[in-house]
Amino acid sequence: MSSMGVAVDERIKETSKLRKALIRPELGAIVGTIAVFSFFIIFAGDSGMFNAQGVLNWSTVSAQFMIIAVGACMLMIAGEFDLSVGSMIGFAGMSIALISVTLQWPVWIAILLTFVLCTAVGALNGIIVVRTGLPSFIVTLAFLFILRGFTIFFPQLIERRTIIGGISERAEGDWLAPLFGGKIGGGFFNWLADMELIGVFTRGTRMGEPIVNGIPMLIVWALGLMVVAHIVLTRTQFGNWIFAAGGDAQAARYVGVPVNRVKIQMFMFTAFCACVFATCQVMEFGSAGADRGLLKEFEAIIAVVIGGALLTGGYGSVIGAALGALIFGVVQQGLFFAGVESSLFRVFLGVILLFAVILNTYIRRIITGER
Amino acid sequence: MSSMGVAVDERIKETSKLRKALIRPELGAIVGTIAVFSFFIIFAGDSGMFNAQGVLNWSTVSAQFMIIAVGACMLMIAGEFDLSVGSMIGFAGMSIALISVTLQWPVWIAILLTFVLCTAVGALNGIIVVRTGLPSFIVTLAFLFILRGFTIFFPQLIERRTIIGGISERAEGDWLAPLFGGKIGGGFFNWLADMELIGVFTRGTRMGEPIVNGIPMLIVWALGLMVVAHIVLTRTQFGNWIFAAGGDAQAARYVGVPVNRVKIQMFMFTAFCACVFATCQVMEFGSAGADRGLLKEFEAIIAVVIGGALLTGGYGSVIGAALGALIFGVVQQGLFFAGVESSLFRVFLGVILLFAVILNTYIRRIITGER
Amino acid sequence: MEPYDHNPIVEMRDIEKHFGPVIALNGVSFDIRPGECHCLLGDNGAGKSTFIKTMAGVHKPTKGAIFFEGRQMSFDSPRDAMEAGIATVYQDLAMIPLMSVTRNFWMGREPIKRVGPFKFMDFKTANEVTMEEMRKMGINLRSPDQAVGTLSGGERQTVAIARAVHFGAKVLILDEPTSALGVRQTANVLSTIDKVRKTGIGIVFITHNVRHALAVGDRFTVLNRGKTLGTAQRGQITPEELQDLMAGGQEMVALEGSLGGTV
Amino acid sequence: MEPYDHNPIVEMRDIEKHFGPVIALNGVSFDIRPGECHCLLGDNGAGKSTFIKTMAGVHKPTKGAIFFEGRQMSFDSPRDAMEAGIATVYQDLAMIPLMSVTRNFWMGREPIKRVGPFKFMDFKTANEVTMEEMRKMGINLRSPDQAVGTLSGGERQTVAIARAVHFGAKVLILDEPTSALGVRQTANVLSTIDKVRKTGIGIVFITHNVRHALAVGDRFTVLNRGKTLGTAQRGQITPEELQDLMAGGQEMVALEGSLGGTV
Amino acid sequence: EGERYVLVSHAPDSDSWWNTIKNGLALAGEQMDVTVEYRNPPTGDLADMARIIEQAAASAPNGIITTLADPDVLSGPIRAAVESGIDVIIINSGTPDAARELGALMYVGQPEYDAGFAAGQRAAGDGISSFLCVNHYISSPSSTERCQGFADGLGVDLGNQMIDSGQDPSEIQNRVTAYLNSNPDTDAVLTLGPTSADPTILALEQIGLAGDIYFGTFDLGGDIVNAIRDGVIQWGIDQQPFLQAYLPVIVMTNYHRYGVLPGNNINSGPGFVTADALDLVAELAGEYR
Ligand SMILES: Nc1ncnc2c1ncn2[C@@H]1O[C@H](COP(=O)(O)OP(=O)(O)OP(=O)(O)O)[C@@H](O)[C@H]1O
Ligand SMILES: Nc1ncnc2c1ncn2[C@@H]1O[C@H](COP(=O)(O)OP(=O)(O)OP(=O)(O)O)[C@@H](O)[C@H]1O
Ligand SMILES: [Mg+2]
Ligand SMILES: [Mg+2]
Repeated sequence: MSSMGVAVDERIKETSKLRKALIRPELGAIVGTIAVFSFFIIFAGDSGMFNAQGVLNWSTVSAQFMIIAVGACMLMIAGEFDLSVGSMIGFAGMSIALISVTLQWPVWIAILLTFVLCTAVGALNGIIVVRTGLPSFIVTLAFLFILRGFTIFFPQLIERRTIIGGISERAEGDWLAPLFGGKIGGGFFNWLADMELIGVFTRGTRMGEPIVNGIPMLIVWALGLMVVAHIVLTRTQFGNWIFAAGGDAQAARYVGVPVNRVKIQMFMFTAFCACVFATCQVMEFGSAGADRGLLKEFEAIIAVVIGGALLTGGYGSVIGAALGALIFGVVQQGLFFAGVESSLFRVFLGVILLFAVILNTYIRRIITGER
Repeated sequence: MSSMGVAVDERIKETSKLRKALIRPELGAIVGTIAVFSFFIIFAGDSGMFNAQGVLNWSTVSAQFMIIAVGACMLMIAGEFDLSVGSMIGFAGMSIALISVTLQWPVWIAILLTFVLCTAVGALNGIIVVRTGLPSFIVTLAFLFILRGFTIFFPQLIERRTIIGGISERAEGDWLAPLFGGKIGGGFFNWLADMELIGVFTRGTRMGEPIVNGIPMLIVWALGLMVVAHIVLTRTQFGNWIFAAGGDAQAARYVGVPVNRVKIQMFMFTAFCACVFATCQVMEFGSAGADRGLLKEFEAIIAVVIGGALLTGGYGSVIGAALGALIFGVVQQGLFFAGVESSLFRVFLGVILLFAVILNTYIRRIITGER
Repeated sequence: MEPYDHNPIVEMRDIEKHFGPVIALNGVSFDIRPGECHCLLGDNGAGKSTFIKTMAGVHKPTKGAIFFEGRQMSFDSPRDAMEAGIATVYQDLAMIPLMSVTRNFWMGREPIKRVGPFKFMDFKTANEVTMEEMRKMGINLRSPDQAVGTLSGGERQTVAIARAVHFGAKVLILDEPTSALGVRQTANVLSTIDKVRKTGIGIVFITHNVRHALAVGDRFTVLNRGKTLGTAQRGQITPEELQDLMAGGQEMVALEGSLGGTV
Repeated sequence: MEPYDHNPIVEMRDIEKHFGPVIALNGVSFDIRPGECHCLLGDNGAGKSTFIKTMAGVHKPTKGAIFFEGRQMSFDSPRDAMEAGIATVYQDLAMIPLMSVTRNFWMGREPIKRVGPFKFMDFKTANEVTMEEMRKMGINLRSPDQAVGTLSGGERQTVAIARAVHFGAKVLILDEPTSALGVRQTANVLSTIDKVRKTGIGIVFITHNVRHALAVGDRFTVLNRGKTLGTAQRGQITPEELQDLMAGGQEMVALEGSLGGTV
Repeated sequence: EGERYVLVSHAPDSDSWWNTIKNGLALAGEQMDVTVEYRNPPTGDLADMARIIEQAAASAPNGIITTLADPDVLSGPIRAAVESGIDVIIINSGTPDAARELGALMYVGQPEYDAGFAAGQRAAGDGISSFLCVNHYISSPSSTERCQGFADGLGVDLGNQMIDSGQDPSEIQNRVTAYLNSNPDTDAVLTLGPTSADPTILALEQIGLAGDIYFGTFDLGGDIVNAIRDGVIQWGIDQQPFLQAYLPVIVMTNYHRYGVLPGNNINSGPGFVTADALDLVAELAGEYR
């Protein structure tokens, strides 16, 4: 083989090192995060948004978005998306409630059964998509309706109501429930309060206790899922397959990537994330309602897209999606702290989404040399 | 040029003439329509579903779907779709209400201004999509939120409520309003009533008048839009451009099709259809509410997809979309006539959608020789 | 009557084209006269496609001038160029698989029939012409409604060429029409080029294959890294020289030796 | 040592493949021995790609048997075939533009590093090997993280070949690797084939170009409309005979005459 | 025997509160031995609801029970139903006057604005001068009327005191927290139903204001009842939806069978539920209460 001494192409102008280092899928989300925080520090800095309680407040909301965004992100990178996430959340919550309250089975069985059920529905979504070759938009739209229909129909048929409460009582003493509904780090916050680093209640029933008494498991789950998904995606063989499945399924198949399996597994993972979301919510609030999770599928997709992923698959970052969720959560809560008319929230959301994707597209073109 | 005498390829088995004649994009929808009608004639034949009043009822609902489905179909064939249709409906209605009731301008000015405003927003959607190359899913999702936000915000700011009535009074004597809110064919129905072919009111101020006293303009609009769109799509140069823009924008550009203009015009047409829908609704009911049109974008897309169009563009039929809307309307109202538990409606909808697309995919593969 | 006796139909002077940091064309001059086949050769990425896209109105040149029949022109869109008489068959085919052969054939230039104030597309004429033109090229379509997606690669290529020829172009640009074709189809395309040329149309023929170029070319321009290496007339250059020019000379000698001179 | 002295690595007997109403292959037999380059020629739609996809485990044959090193095999997926030692560079490239060169290079066969119970992808090794292999093929990457979408067509082709070679295939299938390439890149690919063959790997080389085939081929099989027209040894057949075989003979004579025998 | 009545509501499928209505309807149907059907627009779109009323009229039932969520939209179809000989009773939203004007037999329910106004007056009596209205379905007009009525009853301007909370419990919880943190001098919280009340209870517990801040709510539910018992919620406005579905069926059946009809409208609410006498309410909350 003649080494033809391919020199640097004189027809390409040089691009700087710094610029190269900065150019990553999540750059847009990083810039956005900084911008959003700067904005609120200036305009809502003294509204309590950045004291311990305020931070917990928007962290919790962001963590919620993050849990479903991580699932949606992995799935989107694998080239599909799932509009049934929101309905799945309602469905999973209702399933836990019906099994534990109506059937009076132990809560841990209810949770495990629900996880099995939901991932099975996720797998079904996936199987239909890969078998028929239909766009996932349509297939999961069908499941959006089907799951929501069942979520309303069953409790009404069985319990004659559509909000089922009483799960908190059933969950007491259960070994699995605290993994979703509990808090950790209570001691640490007590210590912080003793050191007067965080505030204590000055009135009401809990006077003297620290305002923040622990980190909800919701946040732990969000961070955990994010870290695991990020490592799987960027550091493992399976991660490479996810990118490949979304980038060009046919090409990936040709070199031996089990594309169908990967896609189905990603649908299952998305369902799993929706189920984690639902379980945390049910365990925290002690009730399941037929209207839970409405429009969550869009919120997940928005967070992922703000985070720099490509709607058509094969490109994106879990960190980006997580930052997208953070932006989403901070903006949503921040507008309340800043006292903005709340019906304008949707307008802000739309505008931010638009700006984020335009920025991301620009960044992606630079990375991939796309035209 | 040597005529090389290309013979019939011996490697292709023959397919029958009949089969070829049947294979059209709207075949699935035709089969579906027949199936749906047969079903309801059997199971709800004596429930009043097929008397004059019943027919008018599901026709009106189907006509509503049809108006937005025609717009969505043209846009989808041009390769894009619009998630902001539902919000646009709410927005347009509110705009008419605010201009005519709050500003006290004549109703015809309100209607015309609203059409201008909405098609401008449609054009904006389109311009953003073609300029940035972003997927229309994202861009129109942003407008879904932005338009809905404004629809809630403005009336609340100005009128301190989210529902604005009193348009009927303002519309009396207006020359343009009856084009949207009126009815035609009254004489014919009077005659039918005289012949005792349809029922009459038995009490009240309208005693003796026929219960069905005309065909709402809504239905006229639906049929008119369908016919015009169908002719434009299948019989004109512009129609060919629409197919080309959705089939392969780059290829179309190369041979001189003004793809960007076509796409923007289709976004405007979709907005126009949404506006027709909203105006008919406002003129019929006399009020505008901030919650009008919720989820209508999905219903439009579902009707179009049931009608055999391809989500990715370049393939579909207006007749198919109209039949999809008919199926949708008949099923929705028919389930009520048949007395089915209403929460199961969504389950049915999801299942029908799934079956319809699988059938359509099969048909399309045969037509296009796709693999 | 030799083609270079005429005035050029299209003349491109010192064309430059930059895409962001990429300089795709760096001063290329080129002309095409009636009845000649002017071959454009060059390595991958030399800028051939970019160059003819500039000629066809797809790209606007960053610098340089285009003269059409002596007058300076600037095409705003492929449509403008087509209307002036420059037809192009693109490397990436420009066919839409889901659409019928007729619709593809006429795309962008649909025949119009007036009914009162309305303009409709005249499908009857369109279908007849399509079938006829395809038959002339040696392809019997099952029906003009057949989707292009059901045709083979060679058949699609033929549709594209038939379309360009039919629209009575003054200049016909073919971007690597033979690269994906078999021997028989290639021969067919080459003989089509020969025939079209004889009707007085100027042809720009892009190829990697020196032999295909020599089979039909009157003049040969070689591009290299966005620049012309010069234009030669038929007879003034041997196949070996052309080969060397395209590949940059020396390295080829070594390779050819080891492979028996058959590349 | 002539290649046909060995036992074949892969032998395909009477392969048929139907796609619904289309009969793409209608009984094709073929074998490939170590160290030989077996060229598969034929017109568009003759079934070449379909045939090698059957060999590579993408399609299952409708009828017929595949023997790998003497034992009858049936590959369920491209992965099975790859693991047995059949590497393929597809006509449609099988590269994913949005992914980095390294990720593409290793796709489906990622190197694994164990950390405790966990298995990670070993990026350090992967990057080094990729850079090294690309350098061997004469391409200096800016960085292994570069997206494949930023490479030129020739460079992408090279990545695909380098990948196949690297994974130590026993049989390397190349589906029209040269059709989109310029002279220089073509020479490069042909000399790569020559070099790989000498290491004892059997190569299946698909092309439309008789000259490219003759430059490196040891045996030549011509497909026509899903059937073999026979297999010839190097030296037993002249370029003209091969040309005729591919195009179906007579018609070519007429064309060649009118174009000066240069096709 | 075997009369058929159709109840048409304006609530989306997912709205839990209407469940009580469904149950009341079913019970009345069983007791009176008549066929009852419940229908609603799946997304809560009132224009769709108008079609459903038309549909119900076309199926020729003996009577229609419906809400009057927006008189402009619904009066046409309702009047047409009345005039084609079908008896109509208006429930839930609307006013007695509007019902009479449409030719309906009667009105059973609780006018939203008035209920809000009464609640506002009660709160004013308890010394409240500022409040937070947690609106979880802001796009529906009756929700705004409740908040507006409350503000007017208090004699203050509504202004920014109403927030669009969305329907997700965590978001509601955190938005309430955020609002109360940045507006610490808020005297009272008003929620519009279980969807917003349940997370608000948690929010108040979280920030230690449970039992400390004045808290009233519309519409009962399981958690609300418990909170009333625990003293976190001062009062719940019970419009007794059960009666809104149950009574019309009874009234109409008797009217159709025996021609008897009560001479007046029935106000099913507002009834203020406080910590006294909660046990039965607690047991049946969400089902019949
Ligand atoms: N739109 C674009 N943006 C950026 N770079 C481009 C664009 N179009 C072409 N290029 C670059 O310009 C150079 C010339 O490309 P071009 O397609 O004209 O080559 P070519 O001679 O046609 O090659 P081939 O023989 O492979 O078709 C290449 O380096 C290519 O990557
Ligand atoms: N999946 C499929 N479904 C239906 N027909 C197919 C399929 N794949 C290939 N064919 C048909 O089989 C025949 C052989 O195709 P194939 O791609 O193998 O030809 P080829 O020899 O590789 O041609 P080329 O030289 O153009 O690449 C063609 O008629 C093609 O249309
Ligand atoms: Mg090119
Ligand atoms: Mg092939």
